[in-house]
Amino acid sequence: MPKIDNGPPDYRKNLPPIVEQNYGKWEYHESPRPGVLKHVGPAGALYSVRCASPRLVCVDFIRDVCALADKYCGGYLRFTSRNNIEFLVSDEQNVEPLIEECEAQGLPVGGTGASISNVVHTQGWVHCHTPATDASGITKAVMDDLFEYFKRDDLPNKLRIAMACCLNMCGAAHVSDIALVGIHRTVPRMDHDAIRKGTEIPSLVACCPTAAIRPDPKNKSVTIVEERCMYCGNCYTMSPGMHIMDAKNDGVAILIGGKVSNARTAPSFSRMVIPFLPNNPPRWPEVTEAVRHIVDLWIANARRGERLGEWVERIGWERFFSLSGIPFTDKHIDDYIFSRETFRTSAAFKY
Amino acid sequence: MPKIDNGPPDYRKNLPPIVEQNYGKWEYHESPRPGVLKHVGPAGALYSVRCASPRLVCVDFIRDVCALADKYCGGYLRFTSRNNIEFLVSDEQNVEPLIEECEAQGLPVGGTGASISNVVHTQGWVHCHTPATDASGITKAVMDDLFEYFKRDDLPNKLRIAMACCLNMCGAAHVSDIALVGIHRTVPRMDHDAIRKGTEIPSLVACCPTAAIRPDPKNKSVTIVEERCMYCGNCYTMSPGMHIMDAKNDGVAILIGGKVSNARTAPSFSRMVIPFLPNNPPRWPEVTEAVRHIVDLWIANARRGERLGEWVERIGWERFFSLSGIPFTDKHIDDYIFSRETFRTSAAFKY
Amino acid sequence: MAEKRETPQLDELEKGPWPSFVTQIKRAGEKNAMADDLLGLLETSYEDKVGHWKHGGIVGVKGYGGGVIGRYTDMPEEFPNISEFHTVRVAQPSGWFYTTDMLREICDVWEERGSGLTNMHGSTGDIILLGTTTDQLQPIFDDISDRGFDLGGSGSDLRSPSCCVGPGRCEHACYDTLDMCYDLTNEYQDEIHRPMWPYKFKFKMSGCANDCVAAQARADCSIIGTWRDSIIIDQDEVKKYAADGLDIQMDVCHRCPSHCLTYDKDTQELSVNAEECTRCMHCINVMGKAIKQGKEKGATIMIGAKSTIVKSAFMSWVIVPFMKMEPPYTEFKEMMDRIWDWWDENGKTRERIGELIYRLGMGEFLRATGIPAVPQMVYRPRANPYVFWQKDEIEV
Amino acid sequence: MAEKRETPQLDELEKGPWPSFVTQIKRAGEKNAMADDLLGLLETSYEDKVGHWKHGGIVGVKGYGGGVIGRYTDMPEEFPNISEFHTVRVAQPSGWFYTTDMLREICDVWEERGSGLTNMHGSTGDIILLGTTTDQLQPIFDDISDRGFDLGGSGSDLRSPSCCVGPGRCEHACYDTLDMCYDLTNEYQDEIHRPMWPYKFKFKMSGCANDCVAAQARADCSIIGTWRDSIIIDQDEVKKYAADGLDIQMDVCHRCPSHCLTYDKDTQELSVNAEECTRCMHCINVMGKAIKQGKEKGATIMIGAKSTIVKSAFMSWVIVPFMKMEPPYTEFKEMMDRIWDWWDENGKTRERIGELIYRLGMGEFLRATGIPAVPQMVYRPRANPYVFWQKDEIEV
Ligand code: SRM
Ligand code: SRM
Ligand code: SRM
Ligand code: SRM
Ligand code: SF4
Ligand code: SF4
Ligand code: SF4
Ligand code: SF4
Ligand code: SF4
Ligand code: SF4
Ligand code: SF4
Ligand code: SF4
Repeated sequence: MPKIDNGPPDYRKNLPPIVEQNYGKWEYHESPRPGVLKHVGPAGALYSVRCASPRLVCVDFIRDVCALADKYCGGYLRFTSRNNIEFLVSDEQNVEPLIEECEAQGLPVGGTGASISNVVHTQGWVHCHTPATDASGITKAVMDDLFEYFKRDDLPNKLRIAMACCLNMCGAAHVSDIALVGIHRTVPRMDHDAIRKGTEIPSLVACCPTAAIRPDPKNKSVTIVEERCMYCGNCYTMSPGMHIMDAKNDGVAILIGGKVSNARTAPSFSRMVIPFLPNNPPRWPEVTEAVRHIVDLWIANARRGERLGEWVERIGWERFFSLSGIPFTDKHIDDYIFSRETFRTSAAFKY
Repeated sequence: MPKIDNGPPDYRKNLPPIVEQNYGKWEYHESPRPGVLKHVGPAGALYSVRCASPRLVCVDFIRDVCALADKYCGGYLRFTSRNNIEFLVSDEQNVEPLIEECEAQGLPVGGTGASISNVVHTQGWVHCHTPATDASGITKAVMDDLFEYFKRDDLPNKLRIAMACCLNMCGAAHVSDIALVGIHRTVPRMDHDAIRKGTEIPSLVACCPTAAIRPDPKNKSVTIVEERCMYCGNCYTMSPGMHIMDAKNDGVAILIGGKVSNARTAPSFSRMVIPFLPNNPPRWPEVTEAVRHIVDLWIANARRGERLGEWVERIGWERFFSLSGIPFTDKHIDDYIFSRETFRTSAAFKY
Repeated sequence: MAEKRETPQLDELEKGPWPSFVTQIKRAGEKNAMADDLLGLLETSYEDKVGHWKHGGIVGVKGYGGGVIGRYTDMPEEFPNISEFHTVRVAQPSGWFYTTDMLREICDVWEERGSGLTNMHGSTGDIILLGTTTDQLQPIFDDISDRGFDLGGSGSDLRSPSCCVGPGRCEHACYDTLDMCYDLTNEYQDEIHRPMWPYKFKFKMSGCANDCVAAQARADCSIIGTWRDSIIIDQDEVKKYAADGLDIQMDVCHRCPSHCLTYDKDTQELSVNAEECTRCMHCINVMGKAIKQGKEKGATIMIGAKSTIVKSAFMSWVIVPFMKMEPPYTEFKEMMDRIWDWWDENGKTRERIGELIYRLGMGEFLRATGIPAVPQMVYRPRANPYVFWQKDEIEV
Repeated sequence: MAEKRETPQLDELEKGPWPSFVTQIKRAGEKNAMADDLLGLLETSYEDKVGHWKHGGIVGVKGYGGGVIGRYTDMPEEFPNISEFHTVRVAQPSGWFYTTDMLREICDVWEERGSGLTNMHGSTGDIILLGTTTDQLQPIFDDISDRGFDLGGSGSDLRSPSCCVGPGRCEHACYDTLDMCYDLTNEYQDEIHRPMWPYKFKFKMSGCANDCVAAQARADCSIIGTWRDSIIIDQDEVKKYAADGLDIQMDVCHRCPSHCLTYDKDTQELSVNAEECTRCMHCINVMGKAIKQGKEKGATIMIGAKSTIVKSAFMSWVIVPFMKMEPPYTEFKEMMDRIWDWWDENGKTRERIGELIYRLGMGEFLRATGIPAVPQMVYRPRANPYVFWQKDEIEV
């Protein structure tokens, strides 16, 4: 009889012996090479070998990974918070052979330390109903291009890329060094029948961040004040009748400089630097190029230890725009609730 | 025949000869002593002797000042942007005798350089219809207490105090090192007759920052949702029927750390540290004591050149509260439009 | 699956060194018709640059109000095998630690009853089983339940809590993130499985201020490990770092946000003005063998993170600077109950806790939940004098 | 004025070293009944802790829509001489420079026709003639007009512009603040004297980033002197400062916000990375004999400052990073016309320009006024992707 409210599997049963023994008693770690972490505790060392994963994986892939873990890790492994695979190796001897086999199987080892790790991303055209772009595809294209930085760990600091296919931002891209965000750019096309059938009108009206939606009682539907709509798509989440996808005008915005950790500087939001790039599948060359440009600028100019946003904040955003050559437009200036705090209320600035 | 649209007097006719000659060509200045500035240009030096003024002055006071200016300055003088008097002395010989006469007449000389200058303040009970406290009285009491700092110019930096008797903040206290602000604390008492007579109801409803005012068409007046009112008094400005003054509960809030200049750090708003002190005329001892405490803490702890707010931002506001012993309460936390930016979205802080 | 599909667009995404999701779909598609249809649908999207999924519908399993995302394609004729293609969210074990046996169990169920495609893992942390038909949902649940798994959250409920690896593999963990995550997930089974709130609610636990699970960016309640006393410096180890060429002055002291570290180049001694340390983790990150956290450990509780929609993205902010964080986490749970009650009572539909606090004010939130106001909650106090005075503070 | 009033409360405020406003009122009160009644009314306020002025009424002089603040006491029986007690705002000369003759003219008029009490000056900058009766208003205007004075602003009009002392007595002035203030005041006589806007509008001019007239805090349009090229360093003077004991490294370089100054202790040379300088004025303030501003001078135009009511206090922000600022200020005036037109068309009653831009967005403001967007307008770009795309940017 299947149980209700089982809860998740007990993690304690999944810990390799070395982890059990060193549990809560780890003393320090070292980075023997990119992609490998050595954690040391009283009971000895654990070697974690980190491999990239496409995240969207088939069961046979998982089984292959399991086979590797059986062979080299006594059957233990974990995934990271950025969807990498970590093989948990107790026996140092196994590290090199494991790495070789991983690479041979197309599981690149890397992503530790001051590198570019896996992209946290979302569903896109693979499974969601509101995407402005695909997520897995851009991720693949961008990481192919940045591959060397997954393999190296001598960048100024970590660099975290996230990708969200619409403003719901399931990838929580809003606090990433580089955020790729799918954006719609046209007013929802209303299907009044669908609205009448499937929607609670007051909730639909209330859901619009800019109050662009007005009830239309005569029609038992709604109208949209077009100038007030900024295409967030929240109304589509509320109602199947508010079609927001637009093949011609959907695309990708790039925001940069976010950071979650509290190390040195406070966590900060990512900020828009490129308001729009077209959807150009299958490899989104405009996006990969823009990301590359920003990453290389950071590597060339940041100080040791500086995250992308820390670097930009030190030199100033106005300097970032002049250095990068990215054009600054009215679209870069916030006009939503907290805009005021972004206005430069100081006569001191650079050119 | 009196002319309409005369415009103000032509300032060029009011400049002393040394100013005319050095106009736009000043080279540098020195501070021979507190209260005296020596500005040097190609045509020679100008000595400005700065005296405190109570700002609210009678014509005979002005005439006395004019007499001094005639005697020592060839009939030229100016006022500063903080309402001090500046005697414009061309002849160095005249500086000392002028100072002596000023002091003898009760015109204290000081306020230059790293000192506490005059308080920018407002009307209060002297002339306004909406004050929560008096302005001239508090100013006098506070400056009596801080008098030594008007006379000295060896503080960490300038310290600017402003006083506004209600939230209209005519003293523009919101960007001062120390801001004293008269506050109301109770919901306006409505005089429905006066509202009906003198007020455009929709404007009255619209004026309330927190939408606490609702139209009451039956009564041709309005009602107030009491929990939503934060006693700003804006509705009284709109309507004589919204009585906001309350002898028992009006009083003074203290905000600190504002700064206008762009030197070093960006201009910044003053921030609330003491939400309420009672109106205790004639000398508001609670207010003078609180100001003194903050000023002395700053002098004892700030680095050379640090404005009050720069010091607090360096040590952190949480440290300011622990150092000062001023209790921190729910009232200190912003809950208006831009509150979010004040929330500590970081796990790094002091105790 | 008769003929091999033409997917010229997607084929391009099998090139290059980064592992390809297209290869994964193709591999699944070789034995699974759903996966193969997905490939075709995706190729179509790549051609016409729009998604081909209809607005989600409600599907589920017995006894649960969430855990499954309903999905239907708008091209059912062309791709009949994915006319229904629902996602099942399976709660992950704390820290995503697995035995290979467990993983194979999931694979077996999913090979049998679904598309054979998964996300390891979803952004919230769940195991995502990507695509199955309505009639398979209950059997899938029954099967995974038998194997010791359970559904995760979806809808207006508590989402599957997640945590950093913590004490399992990290010297910086200030409390047992893995245990707390497991404990809360079990404690709140009802809240996870039966949506009853204004909107979703997320917990994430990070063992220290590095926040390796990005809690502060995306968890309505972020629990960040910290300590209350001074960092501990081992001077011998300091000397070793110096000998190894670390520029302690520049890379450690200069970057310390509160400038509370002093390095004496001559004696090679490092000292700290402990009071001023904000426990940001920077110095420990750079020279972890020489600098350790204090001994009085616990966590900072923060509230409010969420992404952009509706009122802007929020990051979590401090509501309790320091709380001991030990099982059974009673103090924490009691506080959460008060917070949820208040949210439940005051929140509008689809209003996250952070947005509600923003709308009604921290003052009201604190008074209602009995959490004491402390300066650590804010970067700086209010700039306006718009204080809501309470009845008992006023003379009548 | 028969008997000396008892004013025990106010008498307390004649004690102490700071000059006393009470002494002033008493002195005026000796020959003026209004001033004496004011003393009595004020003593009453000091006793009952509330103001005794009624909600203002509308009074004025011929041809003007502003410049006078109507005021009536709520205790006319007790203080009949101030039952009407209106304030007259007189526009000050640029920089508050006076000859004693001019001042005496004002004193004479005011002694004859008003309370004899003034504010030198009001917060906006006007000469404030404090308290007179309705029937004296026109004669007062006539008298001051004859003597070369004029009214300042009040109501929903342009308020009297004001400026720092600038080139009149300061080596830092980057443009002629006194002239510009005088020029604008004359140019906009109609806007000052005949309210016709949604709300008040204030200009303030400071000759450099020290902003000695606090423009950025309180002027809807703040004009802040600056330069476009590099600061100029005189190395001989640097050495003198060093010899005089200035800690150049600590007090100058270390405090430079962009860390663009380098001081070589050995050679006592100071150098600047000119590109990175933000022209904050700090180094010039500390060692003005050694460091001078560049030669290409002008001003930064900023918009939006105002105090707390309604949407919070705003500080001015940059809309034009650099503009040459020379008579007749044509470029500036043309821009102001466009700004005012837009405000006039879109502003709600009592909505300041800053609040309007906040409500409708900088994008809309810039597009309507033709001011080009530049990164100097913001500290940082938007954190949300809520962009209003324009018709011509979209494919149809
Ligand atoms: C494995 C993982 C935790 C987990 O439970 O899965 C992890 C593990 C470690 N993190 Fe992390 N972090 C992990 C995600 C994160 C995240 C979250 C994220 O990226 O979404 C962050 C916040 C990122 C941000 O700020 O935007 C994060 C910010 C850090 C930092 C702070 C970096 C900084 O300077 O800002 C450190 C300290 C450091 O690197 O010196 C750190 C340090 C570490 C250490 C060195 C801790 C330790 O002593 O074991 C671990 C090895 C890191 C490495 O990659 O070299 N970890 N770390 C996550 C690996 C993700 C991946 O596959 O790449
Ligand atoms: C006379 C006056 C201008 C006027 O047109 O009336 C003036 C004159 C000078 N100011 Fe100022 N400032 C005057 C109001 C201001 C204001 C406005 C205010 O206080 O409302 C400010 C902005 C204050 C703020 O930031 O909150 C102001 C911020 C400065 C600064 C920047 C200080 C800082 O470090 O933040 C300097 C530079 C300095 O002091 O080194 C400065 C420097 C100067 C210099 C040294 C400029 C010069 O080379 O001549 C002048 C003598 C200052 C002194 O008192 O020692 N002045 N100065 C004002 C005198 C007011 C008074 O009676 O006290
Ligand atoms: C599957 C997943 C993305 C992924 O590929 O990993 C996902 C997918 C969806 N999210 Fe999400 N969200 C997922 C993690 C997130 C996260 C990240 C996180 O939890 O750390 C966020 C940002 C953090 C936050 O909670 O704000 C996120 C913010 C949203 C939002 C915006 C919520 C807001 O308050 O702003 C929505 C819209 C909504 O709830 O109506 C949303 C809605 C959705 C829906 C249900 C679409 C919808 O409009 O109803 C998506 C279903 C896609 C599908 O068909 O498969 N999803 N969503 C993630 C859940 C997997 C898991 O359980 O592990
Ligand atoms: C006289 C003066 C105060 C003083 O003692 O110096 C003053 C006095 C009044 N101000 Fe003011 N304001 C005065 C400078 C200011 C300033 C400072 C400045 O101009 O630099 C401010 C803050 C800056 C700003 O403009 O925001 C200021 C912000 C206000 C406000 C709030 C405006 C806002 O948008 O927030 C009001 C309310 C209103 O306009 O309805 C106001 C309204 C008033 C009224 C007319 C009262 C009312 O509600 O109608 C006051 C008349 C007092 C009286 O009976 O004498 N006064 N007022 C100042 C004008 C003297 C002059 O012309 O030189
Ligand atoms: S970001 Fe938007 S489109 Fe992408 S998975 Fe989330 S809800 Fe769907
Ligand atoms: S897309 Fe967003 S802004 Fe536009 S109508 Fe829908 S909810 Fe409103
Ligand atoms: S601050 Fe308020 S009470 Fe004081 S003068 Fe201005 S409007 Fe009147
Ligand atoms: S005092 Fe302010 S908040 Fe209260 S009702 Fe009046 S306008 Fe609204
Ligand atoms: S958050 Fe801290 S405790 Fe957790 S894995 Fe990262 S560094 Fe370790
Ligand atoms: S933890 Fe951070 S604040 Fe504390 S000493 Fe280390 S670097 Fe400085
Ligand atoms: S603002 Fe600049 S130019 Fe004007 S007085 Fe102050 S220091 Fe001199
Ligand atoms: S003006 Fe300011 S930014 Fe420029 S060099 Fe001097 S101190 Fe630095």
